[in-house]
Amino acid sequence: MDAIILQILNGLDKGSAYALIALGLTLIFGTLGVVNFAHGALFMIGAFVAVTLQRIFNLSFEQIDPTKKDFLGNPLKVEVPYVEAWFGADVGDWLIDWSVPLAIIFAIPVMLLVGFVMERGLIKHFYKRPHADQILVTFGLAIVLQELIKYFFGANPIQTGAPDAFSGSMDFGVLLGFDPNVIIYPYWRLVYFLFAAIVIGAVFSFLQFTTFGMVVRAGMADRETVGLLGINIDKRFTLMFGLAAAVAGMAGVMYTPILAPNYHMGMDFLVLSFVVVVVGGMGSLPGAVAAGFLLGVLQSFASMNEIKSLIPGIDQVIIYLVAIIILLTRPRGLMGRAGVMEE
Amino acid sequence: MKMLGLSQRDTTFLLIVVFLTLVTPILLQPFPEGSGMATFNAGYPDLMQRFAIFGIFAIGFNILFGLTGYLSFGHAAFLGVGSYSVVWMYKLLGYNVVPGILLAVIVSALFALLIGYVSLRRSGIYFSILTLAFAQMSYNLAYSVLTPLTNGETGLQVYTNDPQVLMGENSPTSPHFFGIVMNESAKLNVGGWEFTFNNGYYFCAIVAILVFYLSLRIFRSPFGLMLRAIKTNQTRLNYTGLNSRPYTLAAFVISGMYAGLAGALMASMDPLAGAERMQWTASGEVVLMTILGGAGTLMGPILGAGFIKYFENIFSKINDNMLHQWFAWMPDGIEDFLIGLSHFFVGKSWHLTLGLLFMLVVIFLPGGLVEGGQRIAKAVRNRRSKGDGAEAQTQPAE
Amino acid sequence: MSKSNFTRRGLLKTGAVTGAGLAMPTIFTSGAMAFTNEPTGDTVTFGFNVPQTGPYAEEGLDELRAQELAIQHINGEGDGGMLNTFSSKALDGTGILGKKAAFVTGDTQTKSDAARASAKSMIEKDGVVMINGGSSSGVAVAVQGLCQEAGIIFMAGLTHSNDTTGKDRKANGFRHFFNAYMSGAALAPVLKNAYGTDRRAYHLTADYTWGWTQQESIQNATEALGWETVNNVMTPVGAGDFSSYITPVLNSGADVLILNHYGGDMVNSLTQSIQFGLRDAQANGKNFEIVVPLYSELMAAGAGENIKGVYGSMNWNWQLTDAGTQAFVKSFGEKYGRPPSGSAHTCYVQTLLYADAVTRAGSFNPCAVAEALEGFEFDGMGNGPTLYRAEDHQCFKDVLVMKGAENPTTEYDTLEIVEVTPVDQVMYEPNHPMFGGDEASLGECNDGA
Amino acid sequence: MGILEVKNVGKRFGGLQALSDVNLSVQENTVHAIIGPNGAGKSTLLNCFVGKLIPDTGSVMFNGQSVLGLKPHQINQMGISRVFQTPEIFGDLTVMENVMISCFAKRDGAFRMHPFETVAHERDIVEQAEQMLTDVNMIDKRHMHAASMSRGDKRRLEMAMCLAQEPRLLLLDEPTAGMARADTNNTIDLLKEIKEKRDITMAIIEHDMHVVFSLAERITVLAQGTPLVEDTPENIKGHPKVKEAYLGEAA
Repeated sequence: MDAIILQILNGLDKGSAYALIALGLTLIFGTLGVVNFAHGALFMIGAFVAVTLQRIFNLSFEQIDPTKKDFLGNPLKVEVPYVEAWFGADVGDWLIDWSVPLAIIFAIPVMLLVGFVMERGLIKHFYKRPHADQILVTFGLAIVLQELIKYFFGANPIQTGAPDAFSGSMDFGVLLGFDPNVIIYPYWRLVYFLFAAIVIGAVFSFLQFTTFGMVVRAGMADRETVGLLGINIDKRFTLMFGLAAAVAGMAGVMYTPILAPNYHMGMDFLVLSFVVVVVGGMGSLPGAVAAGFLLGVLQSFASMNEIKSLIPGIDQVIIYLVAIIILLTRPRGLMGRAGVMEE
Repeated sequence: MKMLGLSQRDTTFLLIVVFLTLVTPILLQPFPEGSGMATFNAGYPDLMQRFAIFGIFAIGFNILFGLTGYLSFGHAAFLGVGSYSVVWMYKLLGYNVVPGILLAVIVSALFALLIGYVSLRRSGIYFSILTLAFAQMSYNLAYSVLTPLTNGETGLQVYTNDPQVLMGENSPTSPHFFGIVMNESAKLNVGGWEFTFNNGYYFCAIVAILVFYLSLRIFRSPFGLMLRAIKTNQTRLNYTGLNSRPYTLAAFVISGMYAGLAGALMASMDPLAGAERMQWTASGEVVLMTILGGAGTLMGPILGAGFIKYFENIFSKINDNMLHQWFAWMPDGIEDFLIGLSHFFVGKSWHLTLGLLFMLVVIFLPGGLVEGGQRIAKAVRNRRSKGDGAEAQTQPAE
Repeated sequence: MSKSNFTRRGLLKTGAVTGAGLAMPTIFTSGAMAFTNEPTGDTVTFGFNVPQTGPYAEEGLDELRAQELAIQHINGEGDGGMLNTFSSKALDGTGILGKKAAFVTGDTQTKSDAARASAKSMIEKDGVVMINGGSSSGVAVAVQGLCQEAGIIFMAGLTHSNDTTGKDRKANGFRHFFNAYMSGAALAPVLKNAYGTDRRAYHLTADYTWGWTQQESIQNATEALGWETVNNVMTPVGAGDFSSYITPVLNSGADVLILNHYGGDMVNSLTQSIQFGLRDAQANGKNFEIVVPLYSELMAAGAGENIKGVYGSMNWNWQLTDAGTQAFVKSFGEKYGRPPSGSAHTCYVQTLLYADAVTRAGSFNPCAVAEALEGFEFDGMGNGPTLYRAEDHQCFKDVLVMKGAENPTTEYDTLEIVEVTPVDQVMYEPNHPMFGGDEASLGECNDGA
Repeated sequence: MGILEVKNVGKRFGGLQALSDVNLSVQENTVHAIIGPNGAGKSTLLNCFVGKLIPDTGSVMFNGQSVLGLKPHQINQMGISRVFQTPEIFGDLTVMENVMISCFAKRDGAFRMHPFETVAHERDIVEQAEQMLTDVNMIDKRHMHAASMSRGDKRRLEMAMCLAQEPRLLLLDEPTAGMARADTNNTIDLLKEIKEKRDITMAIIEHDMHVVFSLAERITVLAQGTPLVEDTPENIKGHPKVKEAYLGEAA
């Protein structure tokens, strides 16, 4: 029982990441009709906003510590972060410690800007082009973005930890009435799940309860008609792209303590997020979210030893197997609409 | 002049392709040995073989994607299956490539029939994801669980204790075609230039010409017409009494066989089959090749394949030493600046150049590289016709 | 009839000179040379084939730095590095057999296909006499096979799988790096001292050949101590999130977690294990412990402070105090401003060893070079007395057991040396069952003629 | 016995009874129009003939054979061709190729693997297609890209494609919808011409009374998913029920 609860928690956590990426991808699919192969790169850029902020807080000047030696035997230069020198050691340490959550604040404007620039500068010109062209241009962009990140940050994973307050784990089982030390779960993963729930909720409320959201939803259903009503749908779509980028970016920021960011993490998530979106059904936001959580949980269950010993290798293929089964039994995925990207 | 059931235009076209293929070892070696530009020569056997092999892969992919519009994201699976078949034949029978190639084409056809039959129940992106899922499953299993069959990460290879029942005393110990050993070459030195004429390349090139001719025939056939009709309007096709499913399935199987053949040739040139040949990045690569060159055109996919392979193999090898040599004649400051700038584009950053070129091509040449060629040809023709005062009437394609 | 034939650039260059003079086309066919890529000009070209893109790119770049340094030292530039401490004095800093050493580089992308393509282009286009480097066992085995067919020498870079000099050993291939068996053998006594003989281990293993040989080796070594193996779970390569493999560990009755992962996988699995509270946990009345059999600087940097107190093994580390290490670290550090990594050391040493073997053999013929390397014993290259065993071309030397440092002062000393396990403890028979048994054979040396 | 016999057909979509108890008989060599106000179920009914929808109840017999459960291409091969409300043509192909596809479908059936023949060498198909294009006055446009033509030409091409199959029954779904008056008249003329030249049965779904009364020999009036009356145009014009249900509404 405890094993199953643990795997459900794991699955929800994995699912949160899948759902957040798929959500943004579906917004772009659904509203703009663009196959965005650069979406994984947006997730990756988000993660590197966190890395950058951490680096900025860690920007240091050198002090020579005569008591220690460096690897060549010279007196060691000790780095002192500017933030510590400016705000005192306490505040400085706090800033460095909390750089990941703080990065969210920076990620939103940065990602909106990245999204706007991408949409205005590039994607806009591809609305009427075949999907194949969209794939080629966004894939090219994804490569360029990740190579730039590699150029400046290197290829190694960069450890970007959660604040100390969240870096431990809590005894989740006790809350559910289990014995202590049976269900231990890291705080940050619980935070991530809550964060994902809040972001998903916010995006849905935004689309549900604002006029802007209403227009966008109408645009997703029938772009031409909305255009005929004299509503400037283009401007809204630009904003929509920015929003999708921001969601992907925030997902990336918050994921850094779980997965040390590296320059190719976007590509690693790309294929998976496409599978999630399509299993959810093209053009369906609830579908994308549901598919994200479903695949996350199923993947976690497939990783259980009991199941792996029955079917070796099932954890490696479960996502694809489920995708095939769902697409064959439900022609348009879980909640897809007819006629979206079916040609 | 008409030949082999082709129109005059197509005959000329085919003859040009044959000619270019045969003189590739000379064309790709434009710079003399030892000159600073020799790095950009591509006329060495391995790369030429790759041009031909990926050309075949892309030609086959184009039959499915270019004609029917069905975008498969799983064609690398057939490439891998083809390679594994050939290496298994080496292990069991011997180094003659023929049994392996035949088996590869048959096995990949069966595999394509299975995957195609299931995946073609859906269209559009749903089809793409189904093919992707099948290929990724194949890859993940080949990498881990199916290791007894595939030798996993290391790649399937021939060991000295393999049965190789058809190996005679004097049989060659590397892949050969009835005694013609693939990795043997003849060299020609003219002035400062050297040209390598490699058996393996010519084997691949002849196969490539054959399958190019086949694809030309398919393009011009009623079958090809139906496939193009599927791309433009499947509803109308169904209401015209034609069943699109067997047509798309046939196209899928044919292109799967092309991929299997390409995989077989890879293992024929180099007796090793690795699992990553089946990974989604490999499937994506052929998609990129086809779109980059110009989907639905005859030459496009081949150009696209050559373009990507050239960058992968030539640009990745440029290192600081070479940059220093090239820019050595410049003032120091400018030299350092240029070398620093080059770091973005060559050596470890060759991906960036490729990505940028993808974007530039698709932005400025919506029809791919073929469109670039057409534009140049048109510009030349216009200028000439202006000079002559003759009318430049474009003939519609037959 | 010759068996195989690759481009002979060296000859062609001379051919080009005469050809240019006479403007006469010359046709060469197979068998025109004594062996593959016989260098006939005034330079000899090495091929450095390392990952420059993909997850191991940083490791590859560090290998490149070291190789470039080695070339300089061979050609008599710089301070000579380990040439000053090397026990063989055949190299005198004037190149190799009177030729200047040059090199070309390529990108393996950590994919067998790409690595072979890159290696082939070096052999066919650039006329290299040896290929050196790499950062994965799959790639090493693939390129080793290619060099065997082509008739040149291959010196593997970072490859830790038993197979490279086990069932996939080749007459033309040599490995300076240690292997999974050695890691297990070296770690076992240290683990015994630190954690006792009554332990229950849970393995998470990367699901590919290296992972399997690593797991098998460490399981054998720990079971010999009396440890029990509770479970061995295969994890997909590049899984990213290992949570669903980690959560069952705590309640499995195990008190040690062994992570048979490398690179990014290890960074993530270790970090996540610690997030799940494994290091702070108690099991069977003991402190729960984590072991990482194979360490590298890449992983140490990626895992950050999570490696504190975690045991692992390494081939070489810059913190060693012998003269060879100090000379190399000085030379490398002054040129690049950072200490070299373990894989950089391997590639550096291999380049020198190859050059030395050529000089001692008096020929670039791969078979002569191989003969000079086989059974070669030397010292002064950082690992103490070292043997290149003739039977399997595996190098035998002391192995380092490392631990994540509690108080690192710089980003480079996050690992500290716990023990230098003497070579005798990590020795094994060439026909050891983990290394292909009696069936494994080097085959015949191939010089391509 | 008509060539198309519809008996007791009913179709429900969720809570909406789109068709109920439809009986209809189209006689060979007549032009039969089905008219009715918006939402009367005309298109639903037509979709039941061509395999796009399967009715919940009743039967649809074509030439004595049931078409229910068959795929569109199978029904087409039985001899029913369909013209769409907005012309469905192969936009990326040339006009000639469009018509040739119909000729191939007629000659070779629903599927034939012929990858190594050459379209240009199929003499009989080329001749048939050229003849057809001559008949509809489009021979001079045969190399044009179909997508680049005017809407009227597209409609004409679609008709040519259907006629090239020599169908026994031609279904027309509002063939003049959205057309200007001049185009509508052209279409009427085209249809009349076809009717005179060939022995062909046509069933037209139409909104435009002008079209219906210029062409039809029999008219069925559909309202709320069920036929009100079936008669000759003259009688329909004066029929009180029709006036009430449809024409009255329009007037």
